[in-house]
Amino acid sequence: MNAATVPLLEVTGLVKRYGGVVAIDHVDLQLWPGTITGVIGPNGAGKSTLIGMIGGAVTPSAGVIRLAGRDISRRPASERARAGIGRTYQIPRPFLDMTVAENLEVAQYSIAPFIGAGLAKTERLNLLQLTGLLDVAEVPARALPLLKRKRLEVARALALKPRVLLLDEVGAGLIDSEVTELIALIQAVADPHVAIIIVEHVLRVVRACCARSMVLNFGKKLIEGPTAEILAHDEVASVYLGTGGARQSVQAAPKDEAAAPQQGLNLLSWLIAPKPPEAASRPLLELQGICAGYGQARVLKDINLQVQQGEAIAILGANGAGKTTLARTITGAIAPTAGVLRIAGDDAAGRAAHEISGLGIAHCMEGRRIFPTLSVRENLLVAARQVDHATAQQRLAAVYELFPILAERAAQGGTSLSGGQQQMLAIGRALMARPRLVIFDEVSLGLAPIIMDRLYEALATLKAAGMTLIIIEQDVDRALALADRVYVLEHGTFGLVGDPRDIADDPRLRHIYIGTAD
Amino acid sequence: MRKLHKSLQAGVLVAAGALTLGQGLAKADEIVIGASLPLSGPLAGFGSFQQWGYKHAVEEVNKAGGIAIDGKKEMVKLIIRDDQTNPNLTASNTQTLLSRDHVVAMLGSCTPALVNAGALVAERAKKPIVTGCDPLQVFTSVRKWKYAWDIFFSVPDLTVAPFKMLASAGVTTNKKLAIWHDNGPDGQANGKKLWPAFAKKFGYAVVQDAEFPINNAQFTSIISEAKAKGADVVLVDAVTPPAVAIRKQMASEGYSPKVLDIEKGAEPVQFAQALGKLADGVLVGGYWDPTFPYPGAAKLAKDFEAETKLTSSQHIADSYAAAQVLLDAIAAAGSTNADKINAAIAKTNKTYVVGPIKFAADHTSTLPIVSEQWQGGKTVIVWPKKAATGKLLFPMP
Amino acid sequence: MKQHRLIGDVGILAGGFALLWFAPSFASDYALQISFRVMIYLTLAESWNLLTGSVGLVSLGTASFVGLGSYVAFGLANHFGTPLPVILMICALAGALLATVVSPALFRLRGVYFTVGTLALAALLQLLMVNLPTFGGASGIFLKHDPPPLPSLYHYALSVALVTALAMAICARTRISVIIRAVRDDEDAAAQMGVRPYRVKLGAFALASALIAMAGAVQAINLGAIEPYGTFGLQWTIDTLSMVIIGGIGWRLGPLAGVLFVVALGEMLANYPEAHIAITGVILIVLIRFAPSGIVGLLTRLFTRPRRLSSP
Amino acid sequence: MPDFGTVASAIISGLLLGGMMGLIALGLSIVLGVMRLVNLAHGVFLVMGAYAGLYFLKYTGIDPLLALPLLALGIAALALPLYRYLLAPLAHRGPEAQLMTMFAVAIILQNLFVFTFSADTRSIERSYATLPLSLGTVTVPLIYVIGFAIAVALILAIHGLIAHTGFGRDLRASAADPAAAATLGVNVQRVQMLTFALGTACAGVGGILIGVAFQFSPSSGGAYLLNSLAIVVLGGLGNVLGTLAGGMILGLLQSLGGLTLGDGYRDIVGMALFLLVLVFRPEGFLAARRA
Repeated sequence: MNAATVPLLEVTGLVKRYGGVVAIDHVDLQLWPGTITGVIGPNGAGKSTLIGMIGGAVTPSAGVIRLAGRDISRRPASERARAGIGRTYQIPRPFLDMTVAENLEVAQYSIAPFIGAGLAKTERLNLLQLTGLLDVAEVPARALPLLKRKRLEVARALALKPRVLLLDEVGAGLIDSEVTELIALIQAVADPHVAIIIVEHVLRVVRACCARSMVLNFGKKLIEGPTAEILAHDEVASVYLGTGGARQSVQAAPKDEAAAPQQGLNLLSWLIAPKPPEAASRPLLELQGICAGYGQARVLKDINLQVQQGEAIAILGANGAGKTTLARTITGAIAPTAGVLRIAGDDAAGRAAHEISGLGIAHCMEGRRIFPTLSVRENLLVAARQVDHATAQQRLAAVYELFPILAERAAQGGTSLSGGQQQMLAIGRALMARPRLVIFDEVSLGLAPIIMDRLYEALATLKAAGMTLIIIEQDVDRALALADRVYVLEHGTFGLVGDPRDIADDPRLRHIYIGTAD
Repeated sequence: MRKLHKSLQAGVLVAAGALTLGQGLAKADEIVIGASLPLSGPLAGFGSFQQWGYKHAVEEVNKAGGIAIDGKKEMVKLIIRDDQTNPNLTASNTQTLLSRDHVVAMLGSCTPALVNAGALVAERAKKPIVTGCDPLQVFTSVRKWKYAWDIFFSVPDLTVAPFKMLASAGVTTNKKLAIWHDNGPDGQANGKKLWPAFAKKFGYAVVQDAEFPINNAQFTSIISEAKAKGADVVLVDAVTPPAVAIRKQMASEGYSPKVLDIEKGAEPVQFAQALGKLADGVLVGGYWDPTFPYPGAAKLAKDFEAETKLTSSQHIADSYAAAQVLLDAIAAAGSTNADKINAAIAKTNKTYVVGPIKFAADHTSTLPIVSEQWQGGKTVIVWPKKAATGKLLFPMP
Repeated sequence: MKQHRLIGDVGILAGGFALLWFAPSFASDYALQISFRVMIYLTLAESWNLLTGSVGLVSLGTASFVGLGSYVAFGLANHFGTPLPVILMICALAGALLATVVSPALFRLRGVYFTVGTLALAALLQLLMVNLPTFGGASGIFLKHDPPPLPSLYHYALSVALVTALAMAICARTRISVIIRAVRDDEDAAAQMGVRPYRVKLGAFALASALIAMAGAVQAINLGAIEPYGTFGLQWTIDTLSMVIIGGIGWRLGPLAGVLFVVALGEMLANYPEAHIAITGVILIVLIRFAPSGIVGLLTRLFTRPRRLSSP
Repeated sequence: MPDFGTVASAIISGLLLGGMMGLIALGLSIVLGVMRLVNLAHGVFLVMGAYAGLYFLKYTGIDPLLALPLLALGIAALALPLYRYLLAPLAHRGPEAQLMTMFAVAIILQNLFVFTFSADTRSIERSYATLPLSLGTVTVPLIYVIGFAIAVALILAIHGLIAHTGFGRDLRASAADPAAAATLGVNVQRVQMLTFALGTACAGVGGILIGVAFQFSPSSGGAYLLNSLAIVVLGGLGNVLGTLAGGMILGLLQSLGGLTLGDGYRDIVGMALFLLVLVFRPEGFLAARRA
């Protein structure tokens, strides 16, 4: 096999389907030694799935992956690693109870069990030096902060002496100075014999490191070419900041919900809790100095938030900024480690999820979380708690009115629906509790624009009917169009708060998302 | 590293603590004998009777002032351990009794698997063990014993009893015989070899010979086959749980042979308690009954029933007798020396509650067999005629 | 660094072994018997700890391999008069072989299904042994010749325990340890590092099974008689896992502490047979709930100053 | 070659007995499905049910099959504190801690039974339990038919409960995604507790049926636990009617195995089948094809 004529890595017609959802749709890719290729695209575009399929963690539904001409599409991950494919995880997965050095040893000893201890140590020290981990070599990985964990991911992948290096979102969640360090690291590990793929949200990394890039959207390759050209492309910008159309509507159609009356939706009151008499005096939801996280990792720091009855709040932020953790803290899935959480004046910190649900907070979860063993109708009814049959039926009718397709599919299994229909079901399900406040977490993730339109129409209708909403979104434009107030999370704190029109024009927003400011 | 060091210390501490505990507790002027018995597990039913028999014999000796050792009277201490019907535990219990509690001799467990496991340990340690509850041919097949002694029935005696009983009762059957037996040692000996041989001799046709595992619970296939073949006589070798299952399932499958003899399993009173009326008419071979004309037989049963409020069983007798044989031998030896005791056991020649006991060269002493039948919740001896306490219920109700 | 630690471990083991080797010349029979039991249980517990604590495979199949070792040993001794050291080696091979044969089935099962699968394997083997007359059926088999005397048996048990301890030292002190821990911590991430999780799990399973089979063989020779209910009995499984959980699962000294504790407890409660098992059960429940890292974990926590965060 | 009557009787008995086994296995299945717990004490709960039936009959003189709902409630009530004080505190610790705890509960209870009731073999004595039901040459025990009818009625009732009630929805939601269910207001702990109680009640009722039809002792539970595991795997986890079918298939195969190889091979057939299913179709042969 001639190295000059055969690409180091060649991907042809790669497809991945999850049930009814197509995550990767006929993607082709060729990598040559010494190149660094960027793969960008919004959340849910299929980037991590692509990395997973190349690395061997995800089995392709169709298509071929060749490494130096050899078909590796069906080889297990361990064999691919041995053949020279190193990958990092988007969320670092170091072996937590091992030291940094031991983490590297895993890779070293698995590919070369009988390597001399001295040689291994020299190689290890070189890698640690290169990745800036020398000072923490004997520290357990559990004790590392995020940046160092990301560096460890890279170091571990390099310990395999890879020919192809897959870097999955190594920049996500890092602050600017850290991103600069990261860029330096990637440039340092670049090698004329190695092909690198960088999947990245932080476009600054891509701009600095990758000569060529491709854009994924809805699992399809949207465009491929020199990075500078691609990033200048209007279509790419719209893919990132939102889905077109809506952005104009922020300016063109200011906050005049009454102007868009929803005809025929007369059952909505069955889904929206009536205003309590003392509503004016107390905020519906109040967070003071909330901190939360998982184990040692502190994700949220000193969050303050007040939501009044009838408001629509948007919470924006890049990947890993803590948006979903915030939602999970409010709904009781995780307990805050500090701070005050009040729901309509009642202390709710540390209460169980089902109790918070009982207080009138509904959560339309990221990833939809439809119960596969329940029919569409049953999925909805689960959330109608402690009400008589007639009331439940009325609420069902109201949801069906909002999303008629759900009525048609009422008897089908919940996960047999398409992605968009599942999202409608998830929204409808959250409403079935007749909540006082609903948190919509990434409802537009990975959906086609037409479906997003439909979903946001529904949200607008709810808002018009007096529902209190918190919208967690990565699609900035749509969220801005709907919100009364916008909070932008950055590294677990609110970096930017204000009126949507101001935020929309604030260059810092674009910076947080695309990183054009540098 | 520091952590490891600390936990190493901890480990040593635990070890030291563990080993200082559990040291021998025997007082100097006691004669300690031991027994490992199935007090839990499938054979617990037997174990509880044996325990009573052993304890009763020791209590009687102690009440009478103990046994003279080198001219000085000493009390006897009996240490009983539970082997949970697990031969591994019988062996380790016996080891511990010998080495930790320094017992001078052992009394046996019940059924071949457990008795043999304990006897092998005692044999190796050169300490005498007297046991019942292990059919003699099985006992002798293990090895040539030097320190183990078995007082029980002879397998061929037990096996031939139902045939002799039927012949002497003069009842008529179609002479079709079904044999069901478990795959334990005595089950196989009875079911595979002896019963078919005796059947031939007594003119029966063996229409079925089925084997099942010791703890089997389902007998539907076996029963329906025997029923289809129309056997009038059913001979079974099984322990109590399957014996109960067999009787119950025979009834529920509508199979009622004229004669049903269940060796081993139908013998303890639990069999009749679990079955109620269904037990009536079931035959079983026995080697003891309170009506036997031996010294203390009636009293033994009365003592048991007065003390425990339970119906007596023949297992109180062989265990009681085994313990008496051992205690008499210790007294005869006048010593706690194992070899002296062993020599005294060999010289045993006396009539005990189970009849005359005198050991043959292969260390066995045979108990005579009778045929018993459950009638109204009690066993009645129906054969041989001279020992009979009732009339044979025929055909089985 | 690592090599030094391994050498240190081997040194301690060699010293301990040498010391214990001469125990028969000064220890009582009782002490020897208890030590024999400790050595057998230690082998079982160390093996189970390797499987469950280090590799994360929760097995309820200990009895399968105890039984296998017992039967293979008796077969060899009775039919071929094989000397005991050779028997032990063949038993180890047989254990590893059975593990290898059943692993394609068991490793397809994740989590609780693996656990249940091993339980079913033990039940199946016991039932087969009970029913197949070739292997003595329920009556079992007797050893034709008298087993060696206690001091000699003790030396065999000690040797098997030493082999086990050496194997554990190698698993814990060499580069193998990082591979094993990687598989336990995150199988998928380990695979991305080129580790073949299947092989690692199979290796651990085969090693543990080989050691258990050897222990089973020595125990069977000690008994002189085997039958399926005892040798393939669930009691082996219960004892082993209780010991490791009580001692501290995943800790290097956990098995030792657990074995000593349970054996000592057994000796103390020997005269209260009714309560013995129930008390073990209660101890298990309490430890699982309040001290999931067992005696060793508990003592370590007590002896090390709380919250003394020694910076690296 | 056995005659037609023998074969037919064996087949029908096997199916009927399998139905009863299905009820016992169902209890194990729902607990496994909702709590991810292989309840190793399931067999002991069965024995507990049998003793409950035995002593109920002894002290009240009322047939335990007539008082089945009452006894089932009583046994279920015993499960509540077990869940509350032993299992719930371990909920966040992964399945192993709960598995081991129930293992310990099993050995404690078994010991307790030996201590309280002795290790004797018992049977709940009922005259109808020993009556045959004959049709031509085919004979099956009447109690098999009664037990089968009760088991099937209960399985159908549980199917109805799970498929058509609010509690059933909560149960299925909690089994599929406990975190999502909690966020929607389902009290997952309560659902788990009630499921555990229901599972225990299934074992208990099964135990009463076993006690009447057969015999039991403190150590009888193990065999039923293993058979139930085989049925759960055969029928597919969380599939109520599949469990009934799995039970009947196992009963049939065991009966045929007993007929051709000897009764001793019944349980071997069960275990071998269990391992084979685990190997080739870990999700179960009758796994529901849910739309």
